[in-house]
Order: sequence, then structure tokens, then C-alpha cells
Amino acid sequence: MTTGTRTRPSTGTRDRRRGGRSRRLAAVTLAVLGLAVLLVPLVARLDQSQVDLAAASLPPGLAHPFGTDELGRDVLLRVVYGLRVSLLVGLVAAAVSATVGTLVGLAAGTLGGTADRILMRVVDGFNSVPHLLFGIFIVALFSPGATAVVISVGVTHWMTAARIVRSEVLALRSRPFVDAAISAGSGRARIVLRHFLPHLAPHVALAAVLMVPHAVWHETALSFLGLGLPPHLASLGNMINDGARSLLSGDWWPSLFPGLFILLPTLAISTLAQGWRDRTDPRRRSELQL
Amino acid sequence: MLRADGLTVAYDRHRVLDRVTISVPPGEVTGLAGPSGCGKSSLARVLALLLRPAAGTVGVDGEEVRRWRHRAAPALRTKIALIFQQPRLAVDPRFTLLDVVAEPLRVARRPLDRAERLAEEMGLTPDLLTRRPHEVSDGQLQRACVARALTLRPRYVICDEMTTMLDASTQALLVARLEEYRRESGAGVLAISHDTELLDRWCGPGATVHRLGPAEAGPGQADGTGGTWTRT
Amino acid sequence: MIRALARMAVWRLVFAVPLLLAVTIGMFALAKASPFDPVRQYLGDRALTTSPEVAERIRANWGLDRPLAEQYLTWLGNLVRGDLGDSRSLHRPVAEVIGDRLGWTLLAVGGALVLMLAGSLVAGVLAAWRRGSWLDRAITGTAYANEAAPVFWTGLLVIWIFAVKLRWLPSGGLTDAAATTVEPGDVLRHMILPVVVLAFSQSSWLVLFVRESLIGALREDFVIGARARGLRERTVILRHALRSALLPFITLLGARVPELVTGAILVESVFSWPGVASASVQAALSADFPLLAALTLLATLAVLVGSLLADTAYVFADPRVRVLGVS
Amino acid sequence: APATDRPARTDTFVAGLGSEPDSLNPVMGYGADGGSLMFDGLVSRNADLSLRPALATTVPEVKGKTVSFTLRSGVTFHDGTPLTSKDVAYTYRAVLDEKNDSAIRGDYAAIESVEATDPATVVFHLKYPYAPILQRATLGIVPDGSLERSGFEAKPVGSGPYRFVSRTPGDKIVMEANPSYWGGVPAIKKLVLAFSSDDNVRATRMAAGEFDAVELPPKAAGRFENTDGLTVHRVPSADYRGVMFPMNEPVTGDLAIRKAVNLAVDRAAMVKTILAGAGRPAFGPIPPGTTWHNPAVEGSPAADQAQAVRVLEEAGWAAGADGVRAKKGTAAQFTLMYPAGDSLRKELALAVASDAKKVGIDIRPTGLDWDAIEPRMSKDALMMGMGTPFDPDYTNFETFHSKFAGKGFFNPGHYNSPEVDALLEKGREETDPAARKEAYDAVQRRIRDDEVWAYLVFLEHVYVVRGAWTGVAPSVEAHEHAAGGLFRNLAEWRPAA
Amino acid sequence: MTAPSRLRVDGLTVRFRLSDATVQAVTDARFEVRQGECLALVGESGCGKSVMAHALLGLLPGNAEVTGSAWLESGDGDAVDLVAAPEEVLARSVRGRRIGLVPQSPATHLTPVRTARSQLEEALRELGNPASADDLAARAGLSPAADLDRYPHELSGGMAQRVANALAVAGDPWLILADEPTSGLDRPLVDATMAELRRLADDGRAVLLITHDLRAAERVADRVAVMYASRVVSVAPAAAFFAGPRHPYAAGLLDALPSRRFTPIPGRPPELTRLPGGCAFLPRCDRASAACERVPELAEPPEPAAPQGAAPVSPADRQEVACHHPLKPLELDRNVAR
Ligand SMILES: Nc1ncnc2c1ncn2[C@@H]1O[C@H](COP(=O)(O)OP(=O)(O)OP(=O)(O)O)[C@@H](O)[C@H]1O
Ligand SMILES: Nc1ncnc2c1ncn2[C@@H]1O[C@H](COP(=O)(O)OP(=O)(O)OP(=O)(O)O)[C@@H](O)[C@H]1O
Ligand SMILES: [Mg+2]
Ligand SMILES: [Mg+2]
Repeated sequence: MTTGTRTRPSTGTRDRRRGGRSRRLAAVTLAVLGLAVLLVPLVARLDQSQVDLAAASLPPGLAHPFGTDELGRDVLLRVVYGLRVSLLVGLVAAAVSATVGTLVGLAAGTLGGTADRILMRVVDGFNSVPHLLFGIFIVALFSPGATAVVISVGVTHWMTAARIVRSEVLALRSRPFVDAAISAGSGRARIVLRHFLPHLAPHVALAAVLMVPHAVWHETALSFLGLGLPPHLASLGNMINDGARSLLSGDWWPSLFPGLFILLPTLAISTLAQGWRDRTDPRRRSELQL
Repeated sequence: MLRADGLTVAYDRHRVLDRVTISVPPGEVTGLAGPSGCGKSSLARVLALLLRPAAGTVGVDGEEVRRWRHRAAPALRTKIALIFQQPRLAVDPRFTLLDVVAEPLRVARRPLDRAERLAEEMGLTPDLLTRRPHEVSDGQLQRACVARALTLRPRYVICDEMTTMLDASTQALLVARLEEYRRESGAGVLAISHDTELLDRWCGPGATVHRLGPAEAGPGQADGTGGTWTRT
Repeated sequence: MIRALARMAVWRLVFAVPLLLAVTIGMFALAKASPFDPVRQYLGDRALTTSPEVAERIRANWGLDRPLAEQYLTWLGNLVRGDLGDSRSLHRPVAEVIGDRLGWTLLAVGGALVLMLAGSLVAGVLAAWRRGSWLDRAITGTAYANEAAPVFWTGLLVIWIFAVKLRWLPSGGLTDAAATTVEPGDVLRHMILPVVVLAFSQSSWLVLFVRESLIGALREDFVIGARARGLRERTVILRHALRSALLPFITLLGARVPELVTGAILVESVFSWPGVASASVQAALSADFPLLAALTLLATLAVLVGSLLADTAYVFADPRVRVLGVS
Repeated sequence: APATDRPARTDTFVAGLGSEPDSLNPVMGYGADGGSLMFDGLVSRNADLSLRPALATTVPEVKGKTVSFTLRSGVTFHDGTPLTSKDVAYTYRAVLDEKNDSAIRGDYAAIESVEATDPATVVFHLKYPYAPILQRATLGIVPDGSLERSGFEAKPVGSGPYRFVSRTPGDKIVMEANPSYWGGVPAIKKLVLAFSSDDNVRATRMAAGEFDAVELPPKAAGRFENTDGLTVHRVPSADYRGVMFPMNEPVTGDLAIRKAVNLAVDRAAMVKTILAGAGRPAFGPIPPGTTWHNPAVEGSPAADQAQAVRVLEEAGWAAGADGVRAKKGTAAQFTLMYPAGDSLRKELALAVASDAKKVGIDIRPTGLDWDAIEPRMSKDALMMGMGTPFDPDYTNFETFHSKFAGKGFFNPGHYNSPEVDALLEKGREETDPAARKEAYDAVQRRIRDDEVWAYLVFLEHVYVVRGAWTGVAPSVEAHEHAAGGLFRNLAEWRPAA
Repeated sequence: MTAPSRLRVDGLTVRFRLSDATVQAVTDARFEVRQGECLALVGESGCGKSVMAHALLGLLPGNAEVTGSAWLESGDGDAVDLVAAPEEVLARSVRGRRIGLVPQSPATHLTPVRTARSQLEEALRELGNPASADDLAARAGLSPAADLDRYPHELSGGMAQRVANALAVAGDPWLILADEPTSGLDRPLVDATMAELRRLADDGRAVLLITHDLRAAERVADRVAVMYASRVVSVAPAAAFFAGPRHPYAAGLLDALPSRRFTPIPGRPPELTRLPGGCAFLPRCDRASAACERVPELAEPPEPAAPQGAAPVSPADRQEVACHHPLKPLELDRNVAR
């Protein structure tokens, strides 16, 4: 019998390194996109809405790295402009709906009883009215524009987050450590802030990240109805919708590139959110080394 | 005086305590013993105002408690500190040990140095304070919970099996610390334990040790009779 | 516990009536405030060549010129008598429109729900279990891409692969174009693609949430406990970690139903599936009060039942929820 | 290559259509222009759009304010009941009945009353002399009392070459050949109209062999070109798109601006890229190649920027620093609205704006929904679309007559020309075709001279048909889809040998 | 010939990597648990007992580094190194089946959303044990009818402990790692649990009993190992240990019992992130000398505990201690007498 001394190595460092790389990549991606969105409109000498029928539907090439669409507009430039609109709408709407949802869910879950009953029926009520109708109405109340779209997405999409948050709070609030916190003199607000929120954060973050592309599409639907931003202005969703028509004639670039650029920031944000969660989750290190 | 009169506790119609009466006078150690599952921890939770009894009253320094958990006035809640039986469950896994100990101070907006001092008194080394609960041993966590209980200088300390996870030496250390605190502040201590030897040693002569029978055994009696015996 | 659940159900019933009233009133108000003119939507293409007098007359016939309260009360009165009115945009009694289509939507949405449930559980569990592996990356990447991509891309891709290239499945319709009867087998074949696309397109949330909460659960002590007992990995993952991570999943199942219906709209139109979802868009856009109100009523009932089921399921999924009660 | 390997179905023909009729009731407007295969009108149209008798034995003459039709004998509805003048009178009265909310009631506003004098005769009494009444007689005839009977929508009964079998709303309508059709039994025994609103999906389903014929946007049809066994039909239409100018606004009210826009737009490029070749440049409301077209109203399909600039300079619109011209402090700038959901109009609007920019006119496109557009039409220009090939009175009367100025979508630009008013009225009342032609020629010329619109393009509708057929007779189509398109005479299609 | 089965831990070392420090949780542990034997492992809170138990089952978190070896040898010559064995081997054939674990905080090791019964029955089923859940529960001191159908949060501390005890033996393991199996139990239950463990050992199994309850250990343990600051500092037969421990720390520990002096060992335990170079007990030890700057090896003390001239000591009776100045066996007796 041999008495080999072998080692069960720590997987932690390797994991951290790999996670670190993808997080850095995500951060760089977001930074580049952000810079492009902020700077390109300042320095670009091309007009994103300039139609040039003679140069329509050119495949990606040197003059137009992403090609041109069926009206001869430069897809790259429009993607940058579109990102501006869509990122703004997506991020703000996601933040709004996640915040509202979290607040309502926390309130319902922590207060319980009648407050819970009423709040959850309000959630049901909001869920019952067709989202589209609701969204349309909100936009009509304000004048069409980015603000209206953001509010419309926010108002129609907070319910999912609210329900998730509430369900988690229901499970959390009977945990003994909450009792311990109460016993230490903590009031409701403190328990919510210091004990519930950190536990809920990953779920809320995930819901918010998922809301980003959703909001982009919501904006496009409204714009198609003439209630969002005018459909000839570049937004990623509008571009994909427009590009879909040329799909069958084999022109993939006018719809593929904007599609990629909805995905890219979403993935980057989600990677960052994951990293943040892993850093804050105390149990990250306690995962077994399997 | 922290006292409970005719306490009945039931979980979903399953009755755990049946008309139990107990009192914890300030400045003294009161013992509580009883078989496993007889309702000691439940009684402790009621006394800490965390669980609303099905019947009976709880009085803190003569004031009858009408609201429980969050609703009880924070001043009342922090008068009574409960050291939970299962430390792993009683701490938020996201807190560092220092956060755990200092939480009551943070709530009360008091300086945090007392937390570190207490932790040290309980034999926790400084390197432990930055770790999270699952990175320390159960005994270390239990000591953090004891330290937490003492941070706000409570008038009553309820120790629910405070020393189950501790070796004899640390056990002796903790009991000594608690006794020190009791003598210096005049707080009342309710010591819940199965370890009669420990209770004997801790409570000393003249102290009351309540013995809780299983709930089926009928009403728990007032001091000095029935299931309770007083050491002389 | 049963009593608690019964009490909860009774409370729901108590709340249901005012909620239904509130929702329908809200819906009427919304439709009224909608920028879309029902008469113009009704006239469609012809709106441009119809004289304003004709349009006015139709408006009057529909009672649109009367006060909102009166319109609502009339509608409510008819409803109580079991008359849902006539759909303006579809020129048929609302009951008939819904009766014709509801079944197909329920079939598709129900199928999708089941598929989505099973599929996303499997995918989410795999991703969480093999966290950080290429499998996880593939699953999460697909989930995000799926959420970012429009449904019609997915639909087209699937049609192109399975109907055009492989020719395994029909690409649209309820039955074969030439069929005049509705044969179950035929419907089943036609159902596959829309149901799969619908389930797939709506599953991102579920997959990612299952993954998320399972990852959280896998870090808990009780998983170590289960492993220490020598239970099979499958048991540990499914019966311990997943079982305790189900709460958000159940919630999502309940909360995503409205989204599922929204998704159904697109899928129904891509696959020419004769469901009620596409009719609901039409109703919303053309401010077709009677149809819209009936559909909203249905939706409210569905949402109420859904949330009741979800809350009941909580209690079974996590007994700790019981302690302080679900209202 | 798309499916050609599918065994040819001779008995069943599946046509893939983009939009589904809301209603199958002619009274509500279904196939009013003869586009229904389930219903016959009193008259129907030949491929060249000339009228021919259908349920009527002859195409009658309009005499002043009355016209009477004699019915073909022995015609029965699909349910076997004979079709009589009572049914005809019922149908028209139902359309005119205000209670029925018929969308096409306005089109029949000229009718005072309809009388069934005997089982084989119906007499129309008109409110005013109205030459196009015969064109309106293509309306399908429904059985007496069918609106009062519930279930007509669910199972419509007509007298046409096909009878209703079943309908799955959102999916398809199935019909079968009427074995006792007076006009002869159709060769296609079973006809399925399958609906699929997504253009790409329709094209894909065609490729997958599920459809025998399909209507497609030009780009999607491109891939079927030169494919064995498939024929691509491009059918010209009277459906035009153009910029409607508000005449009372400072900028668009200026003839020079309108003229310059008309000169600056590159119609050839629009047809080539935006329409993918499926269209023709437009210079007036009546399509070339139809009887009523005035060939004198023509222009250059390519842009003439030099001429546009000259016109502007002459009128005093001087070039400004930012490239936008101005005249007496007014910038040559206006808004061009387009319906947001209509991508064709959006693209045309963008193209117009780009072209105009080159000559110093700043046009700002705005996408809105129709309800937002309506109140703004007297202020802002609009990318409009209309046109029917049937009678020049249709739409043009309301669009250019000053008495309709500002009434809904009729003459929204407030065009006001007494001369045109008179000519339109003459055309409407006159029954002599030659005199009418003369009047409408003059109307077209005046509109052209006044540059009331900047007409851009006439569309062509594109169809792909599988297999070889004889009897396919496309005719110029209208803006509305009530004429059936290529499929209007499916009953006469015969498989080629 | 079949040799007795045993667990042979040799140089087992566990390090936790933290962002700013390394925790020396177990250092060079060396001991054996033989068939039929109950080895009690005692020591100061936080000295590494539970970590060692988890290390033996491969259940340490991702930031742990385990070196050394721990051979689980069965009578038929089959041996597996628990440190080097791949996860599948541990999962399939070791955990639950050959080594059962009673975790220290039993309540957190129970899945919160399932009843005790369902978890117990599941374990029995998966581990192929035909015994009934009720029997097992009854043996652990639970009342099957009243207690088993509860969810973990409805169990009292002692009940959770008993459930954990029952679960640990569900797979009928050869070795039981019992980490504080009696916390929260009242005296009769403690006695019953200890008797049960003793019975298991006598049946040819082995028990590694980690406990603070020295009185209970005294009754069932064959030998006692003492850990201090991550090292095993003393291994001795139970009788000898309780009669007179050789290590100063062990002596102090016994002295602190409520039934004895009830005073803590003076000084503070060392930080495991910054262990001193020499004997870790040095700062608290009244016998320290310059020699203690060197880490003492675990070895037989100079004066054997066994009476002079007796037969050679069997391995089971051998005493080992890691101290440069071990106590004489009698020195403690004096204390006890007081
Ligand atoms: N949340 C709860 N829901 C239902 N029953 C409970 C709950 N908590 C405790 N019980 C039951 O109440 C009884 C008393 O529990 P308690 O924890 O008070 O006992 P204990 O005396 O502290 O026991 P131990 O000494 O084992 O800790 C037990 O039977 C237990 O099962
Ligand atoms: N995951 C971890 N990361 C870092 N340090 C850890 C971790 N787990 C345990 N430790 C440290 O390792 C040491 C040994 O812990 P262990 O749980 O084995 O102690 P123990 O001997 O079981 O004590 P107790 O009697 O209190 O249960 C402790 O000092 C603890 O702080
Ligand atoms: Mg207890
Ligand atoms: Mg331990």
C-alpha cells in the first residue's frame, strides 16, 4: 500500500481568475459602447437619417463596416444612434420597473395582512389589463417621446419583480436571524434594508437585466404604433423590424447587427451583475470543490 | 422583573406550553431546565417578545406587553436580550462577525468599540471578526451571539443553551463573563440548559431553577411548586 | 393548514368582485383615453374615403357619444344578463369570437406552459449544476439571446429549419390547408412548432431564475448535509437544492402568464394559429370595447386564479412561508 | 430550390394572403368591388375593368337619376333558395341602413331608394345624377333577411362560384366549387384562403409548398423569380403614394415650393430600391394604361435638381447659410407626416426629405398614428396613398372638391379651385364617356399645374403562383383590397394542359 | 487473513485561503480509528475538529486546500485515500455508506422544505437500508408519530439533533463521525445516544466522537485525542486520559468542567491565521520553557503512563503527547482530589 500525499487543490483562485477575465471583458465592452454612444454623434460627419438610394443594401465592406440598409443608410452609424436610444430606454425602464417592483414586493411581504392583500390585488389588477393597451394609454397621457416610453414600460412591467420579491420576503421573514435582528432593536426599515435587500439583490438584478431587452422591444412596439419615438429614428428594435423585410432577399446585415447590439450590452450587464453578486455573496467561497 | 403569567403557546393548534408562570428577577440567575422539546426555547422567544403567546401575559418591569415582534417598542425589546440556541440560524449569513456583534449598536447609533471589546472578552480573536458566519466554527459563532446579546447592556439576558457548542474552558469563560456582567449591571439572567451540573454551578445556592415538564403534563406551576424546584 | 388555505381562498373571492369592477372600469377609462378612434379602426382602409357623417352615425349607434359612466353601466347590465355584446372589429358576437378562439389559445398556451416548465427546469438546473462550464455559458447565453431576439426571428428560423429544409412539420395554420375538418392528429402536428417557439421564447426568465436560485441554494449548508448523507447527486440537486429554490420559479410561472399571452400574440400571428391572443391585440388597437372588456374580464379571472394557485403553491413549496401566513 | 417536388394538387388550391377580411358579409364591405368568390354582384369586371353582366342580364344604361337591372333567371343561392330582386333590394337597403354600421354606406350615398318592381327587376333611384353607379353594382348580393338571421357571418350564403365550407378565424377560409353555378363550374374544386400576416412567413410557407399561390412584397418575391414551376405576376395598380400638401400654409402654400419638391424627387430611384422595381413613377392620380389616364400629365422619373433650384430662386427662395432656403424670413421648411406603422410610406417620406434637402428644402418626417395625423392635416404635409382604377369619380371627387375641404380625410389640404370643382361635378353627372373623359383630362392637368400633390409612385402588387394555369387575367388593382387581386377570377382558372 | 478495518489519518492538513490570510485549520493530524473503537476528539472551540471531519468526507468549501492522507482501510484489504479520492468515489461509496456524519449544527443541515420523515426515508431508500424510518427515529430517541412529520423549522434544537443522529446511521456506515451528537439533548437522551454509539462500536464499527461533553466521552470512549490550535496534541486511552492527562492543555480543559474548578484556562486561544512558530499553547502554559519555541512532535511521553514492568503496551493503550514538558500522570490526581 502506498501512502501517497496528494493534494485537493483550492478551486477558488482559478475560478476567481476566470470570472475576473470575463468581468473585465464585460466592463470594457460596456465602456466602449458607452463611449461610442456618447462621442460618435458629436464627431460623426455622416447623417444617420440621410437616405442614399443609390447605395442601398450594400453588404458590409470598407466604406460601411456593417453595410447599408435598404435606404442606403449606414448600419454602423445607425446602430450607434440606436444604441443611444435603446440603451437609455432599456436601462432607465429596467431600473424604474425593478425599483417599483421591489418596493411594492417589499411592502407587501413585510407588512403582510391587509396591506399585502390589497397590494397583491393591485398587482393582479395591473396584470389583468392588456399591457399593450396600458402602455399605449400611458404614452398618450404624455406626449410621445423617450420619457413617455420609459414610464410606459415601467408601469407595465414592475409586477413580475414585485411578485418575486414578495415571495422571497415571505420565506425570509420567518428566518430566525430576522428574529435576532428584531430582538436587537431593528425596526422594519432596517430589516428590509440590511437583511432582506441583500438577499433579494441577485433576483432583482436578474429581473432588471432581463428587463433591458424587453424594454427595447416595448419601445419598438410603441414606435410602430406611432406612439413611441418616430420609427424612422434609429433604435435597435426599429432597425431589426426594418431589417426583417430584407431578410428574405438575403440581406442579413441590417437586422443582425442591431440584434447583436441588443444582446451585447445585456450580456455585459449580466456578467457584471453576476460578478457583483459573487463578490457580495458570502457563500461564494463555500461552494464545494466538486 | 421579567415575568410571564399563565403562558400558553401553541403552534398551529399544537400546544407546547400550557399556562406556565415564570419570573426572572433582576440581579439574579434563574435556571430553566426540562426535557428536550418541552418548550424551553418557545418560552424564551415569548419572553424576548418575539412570539405572541396564545394566552397569558408577559410583563417587563411591571409593564404589561401588548405588542410583539416589530410592534413592541424598541426600547422594550432591547431591554431583553436572547441568546439563540442555534447560532447558525440566528445570524444573517451576509454579515461579518463584527457586523453580527455590532448590529444592536448600529441600530441604536452607538459607537462600535464596545462590540470589539465584548468579542474579545468572549475569546474571539480579531481575525475572526472580519469573517462571515460560515467561515468560523460553531462555537466561535455562538460566542459572537453572546457578545451581541450584551452589547446594549440589557436588563434581562435569556441564555438558551448558551454553551452547547463550547468546550469546558470556553464554557467556564462565558459563564464567568456573564456573571461579571450580571453583578456589575444588576441584570437578570435566565439560564436555559440541560446540563444540570452546569446549572447547579452557575446558579449557585439559593437560586431558582424552574423545571418545565412536557406540555402534556398539564399546567406548569408557579414558583416553588409542582415542576419547579428551588435549590437551597 | 387546509383551513389557512381555505381562508386565503375566501379572501380572494371577497376581493375578486371589487377587483373585477375596478379592472373593467379602468379598462373602459383606458379605452376611452386611448388615442385610437374605434370608428376609424372599424372602417379600416375605408376610413380615408368615408365621409365624417357616416362615421358620426356609427359612433352614435355605438353609444360612444354618451357619457362613459352610462356606457359602462349599460355594458355591466348586459353582462349581468349574460350578453357580452358584439365585437365591432370582428362583426360577431363577443361570446362567439371568444368561444371560437379561446380553446386554441388555451391549448397552445397550456402546451407551452408545460413545455416551458419542464424545459426551463432542466436547462436551469443543468446550468446551475455545471456552473461556469461551457454548458452553463451556452444555456445562459442562449437565454439572454432569446430574450433579446424578437420572436419572429425564432419563429422564422424554426420554420425554415423544420418546415422548409427538413420538411418534418407544417409551418402554420391549425390544420392542413386543404383539411376541412379538425382532426386531433393533424392539429397536434401543427401545434408542435408554435408551442415550441412560444415555450422557448418565454422561457428565458424561468431558466435564468431557476439557475440563479439554485446556485444560491447549492451554497447552503443543507446541501452539504444531503451530500454527507451519501445521497445521489441527482437527489441532492433535485430533491434538496431545487426543491428549496422553487419559490421564485413558482412565482414566475404565475407572473409570467400575462407575458405568455403577449408572446402568444406574436406566435399566433407568425404561425397563423387561430387563437384569442391575436384578437386581443386587434381589440386593444381598435378600441373594440365589447371584445376588449370581455377579454380583460377573462384575463383578470386567469390572473386571479393564477395568483391564488401560486400562493397556494408557496405554502407547499416552502413551509416556512406558512409561519406568518400568506394573505 | 423551392418546392416543386410536391405532387400537384388539382382538386385543392391554397392561396396565401396577408390580411384576413374582418367580415364575410358584402353588406359590411366584404369584396364590394367584386373581390369575393362567394358572392355575385349585379355586374362584374373584365380584365380591362370594363363591366360585364353578372346577376343582371345586361349592363344597363344610366338614365338621369334611375337605373334598372333585369336579373338573370334561375340563379339560386348556395342553400338552394332562388335569388330574386327582393334579395338585391334587401342587400342595397341593408348597406344604406344607418343602423347597420356598414363601412361602405358612404360609397352608396347617391342612392335614394332601391325598388324590386318584379322578381326579375330592380330599380335604383338616385339622389343626383351619378354616372359611377354601375361600378358600384359589383356589390355581392346576400339573401333577403340575412343580417337579421344570426350566424350569417359564421356561415355566409351567396350565389357565387364558390360556396363557404368552413372558417378558422386567424387561419383560413375554405370554400368549394358551386356545382350549380350559373357561370359554369370552376376547375379548382376546393379553394383555401390561408392567412398569414408576416411577409417572411408567407414566403417561407410558399417555399415549403404549403401554398399554391401567395401575395408577397416585391423583395420577398424576388427569390421565386426564375424558379421552375413558379410564376411571378406583377400586377399594376392604381394605388399611388404621394405627398399631400396643405395649401393654406406659408411654405407649402407656395407653388414654387411644391413644384420644386415635385422636380427634386427621384421617382426612378424610389421605384428601383424602395419598391424593388415593382411600381411605376406617378405624376397624377390616375394610373397610365387605364382608360381615364391623361397622357399629357407626365414628367421625368429622374430628379431634376437644377430645374428645382431655378424654380425656387425665381420665386425668391434664396439659399441660406445652413443650406436651407428662406424667403422673407420664412425658412423653406415643413413637416411631412407618415403613418408610423406603414414602412413603405416611411421610406418614401425619408426619400422625399433627402431629395428635397439637396435643393434647400428642409422636410422633417414625423411618424404618427392616424388619429394624431388627422387634426394636423391642414397644417402639415402628409404621405398619402389612395387610388382606384374603376371610375375617376371615385376618391378624386372628394379629394379635390373644395366643398370637402377639411372634412376628415377628404381634401385635407384645403385645395380650392372653382374650375376643378366644376369639372368634377360635370364628370360625376355626365353619362357620356367621351365628355367625362374630357372633364377628367382637364382635372388631371389642373391638379398637375397646381402641384396639389407630389405624386411619387404607383405600386405593383406581386403574386407567386405554382403550376401552369390558363385564364389568369390580372387587372389593374385598387388601393383597397376589395377587388380580390390576382385571385378575383380564380373561378375561371384552368390547369394548363 | 482479514486485518481489522481502520481509518488511518496521516499528516492531514487543511488550509483555508482568505483574501488577506491563510487559516491553518488542521495541521499535520495523525491518528487512527480502529474497528470496534470509539475515539473521542476533544479540544478548544475553533481548533479544527469539525473541519477535520468535513475534510475526511471531502465536504470542504472551495477555498480549502487539503494535503496529507486519510486511508480508509477495510478488512478485505481494500483501501481508499479520502483526500485523494475523486468526488465520485466519495459520493458513491464513502459518504453515508462507509462514513456517516452527524453535522455539528444539525438544524442547518436539514433541508428546510421537507419533513424529517421524508428526508429520513429518502436516505434509507437511497442507501439501500431496509430498516424503517420509525425504527431508526425511535433508536435516536424521537417519537416517530409526533416528531417525524415536522419540518426542520418546527423542530426543537434537541429534536433536530436526534434527526441528524438518525440520518447519520441511515446507510449503516462503518465509521461514524459524530460532531457534537448530544448538543441540546437532556441527560437521559445523552445517555441513550452514547449507549447507541457504544453499541455501534461494539458491533465492529468505529466511532469518531467529537464532543465537548467530557463526561459523556468518558463513559463511551476507548481513547481520547485532544486538539489544540489545529494540531492533535495528545492521544491517550480514555481511562488514562481522565485519570491524568499528559498535556497541559488537556489538563486545563478537564479542570474547567463545572464539576471541577469551573475556571477557564487563562489567556486567549491563538489566531489560526498567525500561529506562532513554536508550541501554540506556549503563551498560556505555566510550564513553558525555551524548548517550547520549537513545535513539539506527537510522541510517547518520556515516562510511560502504564505501571512499570507491565507487559508491552498494545497500540490501543499507547499514549502520545505533543509537549516538551508533559505532565506526570499523578499531577492531575492532586487537582482532582481537591
Ligand atoms: N415553529 C414551530 N412550529 C411548530 N412547532 C414548533 C415550532 N417551534 C417549536 N415547535 C415545537 O414546539 C415544541 C417545543 O419546542 P422548543 O424548541 O420550545 O423546545 P425546547 O424545550 O427548546 O427543546 P430543546 O431542548 O430540544 O431545544 C417542540 O415539540 C417543537 O417541535
Ligand atoms: N470556510 C472557512 N474559511 C476560513 N476559516 C474557516 C472556515 N471554516 C472554519 N474555519 C476556521 O477553522 C478553524 C477550525 O474550525 P472548526 O469548525 O473545525 O472548529 P471546531 O474545532 O469544530 O470548533 P467548535 O468546537 O467551535 O465547533 C476555526 O478557527 C475557524 O475559524
Ligand atoms: Mg430549545
Ligand atoms: Mg465544530
